[in-house]
Amino acid sequence: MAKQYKSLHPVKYYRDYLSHNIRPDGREFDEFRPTLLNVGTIDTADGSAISKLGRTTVVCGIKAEFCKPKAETPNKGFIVPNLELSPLCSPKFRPGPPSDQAQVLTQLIADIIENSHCIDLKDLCIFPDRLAWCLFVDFVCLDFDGAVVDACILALMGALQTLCLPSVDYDPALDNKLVNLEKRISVPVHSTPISTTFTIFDDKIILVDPTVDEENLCSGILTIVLRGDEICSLHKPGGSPLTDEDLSSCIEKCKQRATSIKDLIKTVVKDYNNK
Amino acid sequence: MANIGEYVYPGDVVKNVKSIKGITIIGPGLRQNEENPNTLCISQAGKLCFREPNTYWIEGKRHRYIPKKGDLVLGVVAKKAGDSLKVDIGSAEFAALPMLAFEGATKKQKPDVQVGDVIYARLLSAHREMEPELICVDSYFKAGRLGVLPNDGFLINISLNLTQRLLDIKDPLLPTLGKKFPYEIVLGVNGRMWLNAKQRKDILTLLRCIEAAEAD
Amino acid sequence: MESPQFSCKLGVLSRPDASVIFCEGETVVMAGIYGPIEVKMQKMLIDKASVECNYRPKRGLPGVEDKLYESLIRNICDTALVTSLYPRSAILIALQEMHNSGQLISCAINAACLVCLESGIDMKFMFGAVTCFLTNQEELRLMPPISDSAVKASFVFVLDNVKERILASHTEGSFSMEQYEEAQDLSRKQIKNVFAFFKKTLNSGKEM
Amino acid sequence: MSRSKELISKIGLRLDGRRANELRRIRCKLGVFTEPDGSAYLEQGLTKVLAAVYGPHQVRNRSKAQHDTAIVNCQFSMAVFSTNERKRRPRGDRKSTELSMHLQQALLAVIKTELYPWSQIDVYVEVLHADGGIYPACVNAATLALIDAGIPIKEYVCACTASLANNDIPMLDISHQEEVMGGPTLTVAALPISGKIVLMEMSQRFHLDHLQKVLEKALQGCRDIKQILDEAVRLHVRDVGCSTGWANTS
Amino acid sequence: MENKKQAVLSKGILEMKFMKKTKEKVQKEMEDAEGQAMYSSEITNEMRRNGNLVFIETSITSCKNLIDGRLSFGGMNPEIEKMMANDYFRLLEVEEKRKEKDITDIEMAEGYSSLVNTMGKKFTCSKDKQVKQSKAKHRLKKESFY
Amino acid sequence: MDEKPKSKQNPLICLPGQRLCPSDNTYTSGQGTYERQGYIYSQLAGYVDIVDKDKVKVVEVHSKGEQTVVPAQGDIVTAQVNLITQQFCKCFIKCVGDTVLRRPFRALIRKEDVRATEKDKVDIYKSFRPGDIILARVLPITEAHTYQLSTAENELGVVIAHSERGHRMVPISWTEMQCPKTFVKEPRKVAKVVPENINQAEDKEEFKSVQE
Amino acid sequence: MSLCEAEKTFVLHGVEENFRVDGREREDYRPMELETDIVSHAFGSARLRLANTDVLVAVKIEVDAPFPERPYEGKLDFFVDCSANATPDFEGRGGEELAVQISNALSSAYRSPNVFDLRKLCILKGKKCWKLYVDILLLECGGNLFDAVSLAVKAALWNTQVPLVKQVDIDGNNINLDVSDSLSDCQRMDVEKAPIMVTVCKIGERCVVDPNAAEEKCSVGSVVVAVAGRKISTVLQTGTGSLHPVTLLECLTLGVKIAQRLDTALWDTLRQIKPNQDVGFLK
Amino acid sequence: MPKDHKRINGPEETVPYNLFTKLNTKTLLTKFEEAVCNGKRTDLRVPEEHRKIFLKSGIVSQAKGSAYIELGKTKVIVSVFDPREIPNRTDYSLKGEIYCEFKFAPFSCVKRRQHQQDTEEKQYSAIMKQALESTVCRHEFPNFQVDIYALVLHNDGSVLSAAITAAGVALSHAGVPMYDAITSVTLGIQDGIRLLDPNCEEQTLCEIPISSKQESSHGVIIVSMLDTHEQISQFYQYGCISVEDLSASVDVLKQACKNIVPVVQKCLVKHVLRTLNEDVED
Repeated sequence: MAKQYKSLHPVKYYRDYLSHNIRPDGREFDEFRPTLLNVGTIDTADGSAISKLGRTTVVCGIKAEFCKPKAETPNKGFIVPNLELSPLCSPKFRPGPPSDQAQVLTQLIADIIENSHCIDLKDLCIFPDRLAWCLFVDFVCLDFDGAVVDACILALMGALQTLCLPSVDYDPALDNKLVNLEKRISVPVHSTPISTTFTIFDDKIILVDPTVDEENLCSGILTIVLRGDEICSLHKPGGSPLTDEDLSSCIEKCKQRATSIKDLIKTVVKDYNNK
Repeated sequence: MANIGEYVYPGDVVKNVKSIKGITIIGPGLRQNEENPNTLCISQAGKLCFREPNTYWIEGKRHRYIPKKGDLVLGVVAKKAGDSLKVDIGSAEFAALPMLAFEGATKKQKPDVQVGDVIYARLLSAHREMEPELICVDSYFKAGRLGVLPNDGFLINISLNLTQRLLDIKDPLLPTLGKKFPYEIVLGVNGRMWLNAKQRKDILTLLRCIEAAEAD
Repeated sequence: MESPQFSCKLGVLSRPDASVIFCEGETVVMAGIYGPIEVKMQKMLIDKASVECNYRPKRGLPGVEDKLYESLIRNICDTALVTSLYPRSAILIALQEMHNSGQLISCAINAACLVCLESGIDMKFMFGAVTCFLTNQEELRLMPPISDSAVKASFVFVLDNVKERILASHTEGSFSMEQYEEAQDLSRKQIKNVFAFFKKTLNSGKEM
Repeated sequence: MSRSKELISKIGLRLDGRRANELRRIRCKLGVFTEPDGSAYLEQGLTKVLAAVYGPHQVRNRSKAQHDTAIVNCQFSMAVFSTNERKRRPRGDRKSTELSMHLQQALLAVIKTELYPWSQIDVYVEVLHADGGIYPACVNAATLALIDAGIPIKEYVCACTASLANNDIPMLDISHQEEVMGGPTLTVAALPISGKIVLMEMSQRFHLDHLQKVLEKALQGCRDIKQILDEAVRLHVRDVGCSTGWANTS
Repeated sequence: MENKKQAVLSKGILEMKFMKKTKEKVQKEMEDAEGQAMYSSEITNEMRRNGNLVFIETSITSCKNLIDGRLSFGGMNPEIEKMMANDYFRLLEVEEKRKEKDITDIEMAEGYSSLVNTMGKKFTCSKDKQVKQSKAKHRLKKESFY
Repeated sequence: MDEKPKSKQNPLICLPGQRLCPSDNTYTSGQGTYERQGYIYSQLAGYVDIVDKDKVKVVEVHSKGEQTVVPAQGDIVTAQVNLITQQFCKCFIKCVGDTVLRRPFRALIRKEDVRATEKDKVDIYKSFRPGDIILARVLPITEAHTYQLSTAENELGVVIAHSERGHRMVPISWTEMQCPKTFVKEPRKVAKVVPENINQAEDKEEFKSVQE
Repeated sequence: MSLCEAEKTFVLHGVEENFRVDGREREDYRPMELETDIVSHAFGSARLRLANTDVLVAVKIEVDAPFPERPYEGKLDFFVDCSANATPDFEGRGGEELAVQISNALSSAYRSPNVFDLRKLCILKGKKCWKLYVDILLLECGGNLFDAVSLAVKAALWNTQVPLVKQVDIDGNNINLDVSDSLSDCQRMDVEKAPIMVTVCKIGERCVVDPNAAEEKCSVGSVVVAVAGRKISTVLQTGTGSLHPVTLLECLTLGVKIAQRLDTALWDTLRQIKPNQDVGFLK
Repeated sequence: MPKDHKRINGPEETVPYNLFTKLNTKTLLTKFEEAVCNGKRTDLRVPEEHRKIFLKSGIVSQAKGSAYIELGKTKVIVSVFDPREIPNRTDYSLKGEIYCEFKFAPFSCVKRRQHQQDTEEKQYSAIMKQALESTVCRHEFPNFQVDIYALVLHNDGSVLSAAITAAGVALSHAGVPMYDAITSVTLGIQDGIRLLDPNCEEQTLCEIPISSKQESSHGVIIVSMLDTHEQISQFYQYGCISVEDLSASVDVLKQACKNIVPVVQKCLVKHVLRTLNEDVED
């Protein structure tokens, strides 16, 4: 019966729960869902990770290819992130070109990667003006249940930490490249941005780490990305207005979150390397 | 906060609202304030106007017509759908005009209306929830001024503000022009004007004059 | 502190219900609005108007980045407009980038607000946007530095005219908490000028 | 312009040995297919075109249906191998959509659409080999197909190209070679009997004074083509006739 | 209150559309009765006395007392002019009274300053006519908005 | 296999294509099963349920979890109104019986099918408003796509409706509902029986208001 | 086209009694016409008409660079275009699904080097090769498309003349080919083993070949067998039905038998065919 | 490749690095011999042995039904959605339709995959549809379409079979009425050896003839079978195989398909029990 009520009057359904200071999935307002990270599962990719926030699941796979650097930046490589919200992960996506939502999120992720300088593009250059790496960072969402950006950034970090590129001998004279698959080197990761998403419900209640239902019903959404104690993105695309107090409290929450996530990544990566 | 006669902007609030036994009549550009139910929120930039005893509205620039019950509008028949006509009155969606809403119309003999005809009608209902509904008879089922306009007229769009000015009893323009040459004019509050005169030349002159009024 | 000059021209286009060219410093954006108009079946909402925004870059087809701006502006307008008055209809806002010298987003947002006001569609409040720049010398300013390389970070704040709360925020580059708050205060000062300008324009436009 | 001088040699012969006002060989056949309601095959020089007509039948998407006339739906399509350089796709590019529209305009002028309200007539043309004057070939083939389908038309609609050689001699029915050699090309679709012009299109520029004679030439071409088509139709009808035994062969 | 009048009107149309089916009427009334009984438990007393609205939205037409939009001059359409004549006849006094109160003339003078240039001389003479017009405004108002 | 009707405690689980029993004059194929060459097979992954219907045993298979159903003629469905015109009312079917659909189906109620009596007096606007939750019965499928529904029964019609201000209204009569806050009355085609899920909704509402 | 039940049963009985609607037996084909070299723009072409199924195939050749993973091989590309002339359903992109199905079938049938050797099309290892575009135009659909197309394709390839590369001169990274333009020294390709597809259609309990449109409607499913020489190069199932393994094998054996029969027939016609007969559609 | 305005595009031209590895001069023959040396394959399977299968249902919460399958390294995820109206369709169809979309994740293969569906993926989608159509009771949802999406996360051979088997599970997990349980197996033939459930390497090896002798068969066969009714719902083969070899392989495949069925059943039973317990709880 609750199911009917939910499908018929989702908003009321939620209000009823929230009025009891609890969320339908039994969480507190500022409680995060269980977070999982699993790295290096796909060996056709040069670096890969699967992250889970509750039921939200994102796979990040990095594939490196050779390319020629841009003339204006001869000593830089490329990072090409793309988020695929395939119809597989939620009934609200149709087959065909990426939905607007997919495009917006993709751009958001791209911005975060750029702003956080987690990868120095200079590290991707093999031979100035001739040869560089192009990292195709593809995110595939397997289960679309909210806070996808957070999941993506987490997966990205996992994938980058385990990213190994083969060593290349490049002969500029003959433009000959020789790849040595045995000898692989990892790419230095300069910072670990951690993203946290909030939703504003009925203009007042702030919920962290929203599920997809919460995202659909909310009156506003807010994504904060921290890098150490610096902010590298604070994205609030409209929605119900926020006071400064609320904002700073949100930032505080992320700070706490960031530390725990960092540990998670560390441990996971360590285990992987030991294997 | 916001005083009568001043220019006001969205977000401003009208305090100490006048009312008669708790009833206040509000026109476009005003909403009840959720936070304080006895005040009014301004939702449109313009001049705050008040008329005794209890009517408030905003005199602003509106560009698209929003159907309101009771308005007299000029429409063009867009298509026939069964026993009702779909009429374009310049609002978001077509208005429905039942075939039976004409003077003396019955199931047997329906009025002869063609797609493209110009119709002067009253908005019987304009609920948000559904398409607006028109009728071409008054409460005594007489057509009066309403109904299909003759084909030899001339229809143009003018700004909503101008129509309101011209429809003001105090406005001298139309009667003045009337002195000059005989003509018939139909003004819909939806920003449409239909003109007819003895000769084409007159029509054009009239148009010119009215455009002049539009300009200032 | 030096702040960008505003200027604008209303009613530049004939087709839309209202249109404006808005200049913020060197940055120029043209905006037009239609609405409420007939809505596509799949986009129809039963309790409110569906607000659509269509952002076009200076040249070429809109890319992924433009989509981000588009959704940003769309959301802002969606909150600001009283959409519940026009259910089952559409409000379409079209924006065209004319020239960008740093404050593109804020300029576009301001243009959107102005065009909404001009069209007479009911709004809950006015909104305005301000861009602040953080130079490599860690100094905050409202004018875009000459070269992009000189910018450490940039902030866009969108505030409403009632309580001056934060409607939207978009940042580039990375920065500290304090810097963010400073930028906020700065934009609070600046936003007054923005709204003042809006009011000026509307009055002058309303003289009959 | 200078290059277009060579279009006609001293002795007044064109590159393919035709005279200025000579059409390319036109060969055609009605009813080449069994599936469509009407079909025709037409060769104009090397240009080869197939046309098929379906209908009048129920309108496919109801919203398009007209209460007073039939809608005529045309699709122009080119086999990928029809040109010297292989085409990437047979249809959907700008040129073919344009040609589809022009074809529709030409046919709307002759088909008595008012006879079939709420219905639709499909005309599909497939270019098998393109050697200049594609559009005329399509129009002519379509006309035949319509006749084969027994759809009432006011009269034949024929199309032809004409050009201006050596800056003063108008010449008829331009081949691909002559097109690339330069010189303007005037495409005209006309109703030969009533002499009405349905569609006129011009590729390059020439002096206005020349227009009249070039146009006249093109119209002449249309009339000639009409003759040829007419013969083919009569022949076809007779064959069909004797097979069904109502026409006396003569 | 507008609702009620509105109801009457549409009812009117309905009446003329259809035959009454008394049998059905009776049946319906029965159902209504039982419906009432059934829900009576849920209906509190305060609900019974009908609540009243604070704000009534209306159109600009009634705010600004706009006149009907179909006018004819110089005998272009006699019927219309007849209507105009007897509609606007008894409006005079009202209009007079209003004149005392608000400062229409100045307003007008301002408002139409530019018009004055074009047809200013006619402005004065137009007034008396329009005074006549204003007469029967009220009656018109009564019936026009419901 | 044994064909004793299993109790809920240890139900007889079966899988698609599993042969359940021969179909003869004692056992016939029922819901969730199909018959082929004299045998009854299961269509679903679920549990077997054998019901006695006038001396024949009907073999049925029910799957407890997600069920894939499409509305069929005669079903009672819960739908949400989304568009009304003078002639008809369009809505989305949200539940069939008590299975909730993840993807709603489009449906339509014609003016004639709103009430059983005085059909021609019906005014859609006086019966439904966008957003209303209604109970309706599925009519025989005629058009290619949209289902046609009917509320021409006392038990069918509006069960949940909200006033302008968005408060949930209470039925006060057969044809009217009232907003508890603003006391505005609005006409509706009110359903007689209030299904239990609404009751639940009710008391939810109740303790909500207590909170406030 | 759609059939009513009565029609279906009629067809079914016909098949059962080995006396089909058009008088054929189960293993008979309908009359075919074949002509080659009818598209002058192409390097090779053929038109096949099987009853009222009409297929036009043209082969174009371009110089291209081989796939980096297959440096020694040329390229073979099948493109099917369903002309709207066949049926209005094909208008716009309507025919694409069918087209893709057919072209996929062809490419997997020609996939194995034992069937059609792409190495012969390589000009310069890893740098230059010939790319064959086999363009198939469906002008009319009277059933049994796969068979008709495969025959037409084989004929077209047989008819194709690959230009001769006189010499290849390389300087640095750019290579230019000297291709002789005289038709005399073009060489033909070896299509001895080019596969022929046979659609074995299961109607009722029996298998028939070359079903016409009506019969295709009646069958629950059919098996397309592509036979190259004595081997099977591709098998794929069409239609919605399922088959018992035994039936499948029956279909395969039947398919092979018929295919070999067809192949010989095809070769006979090809041998005695007169090139450049300019009849085309005027016949 | 044209610029995709709805995605972030990289530089115009990029080349996979593994084209520039030290090119190994091994002939296909030796490669193959390494792949199967004295009757054992690289992963120590005997030729006609299937890899271990991990199968789990209900992992995509947003989908009606879903399943995840692992064959060795091969990882495929399938989800199924509620019936919906068939887009742009006017006439009434008595039988429901099935829409299949098969997709490789960009990073799932050795060579990077493009985002748009390529011909291979289109073909696989078609085969999947073909395989599932005869097992779903389509008359139960006339005029509607059930969407099935398969995504390959990691391609190490036999992906299509994996996808089909998983789809079968996902369908019954979604409660879609089905005639029968469906399982699918891939088999590669090369040089008289039948490699059941080949991995990527083996599959590529089977595509090209390695021995000069013409009569030896080579190729790949993919078969999907309905268990109870012993029906082949889909059969696809390419390469060059003699009738005898083919018929022999069919028997092997038939058996292989049977062997998988228990795995599928176990997975489904688990699902049913789960739902029953939930039911008891509320």
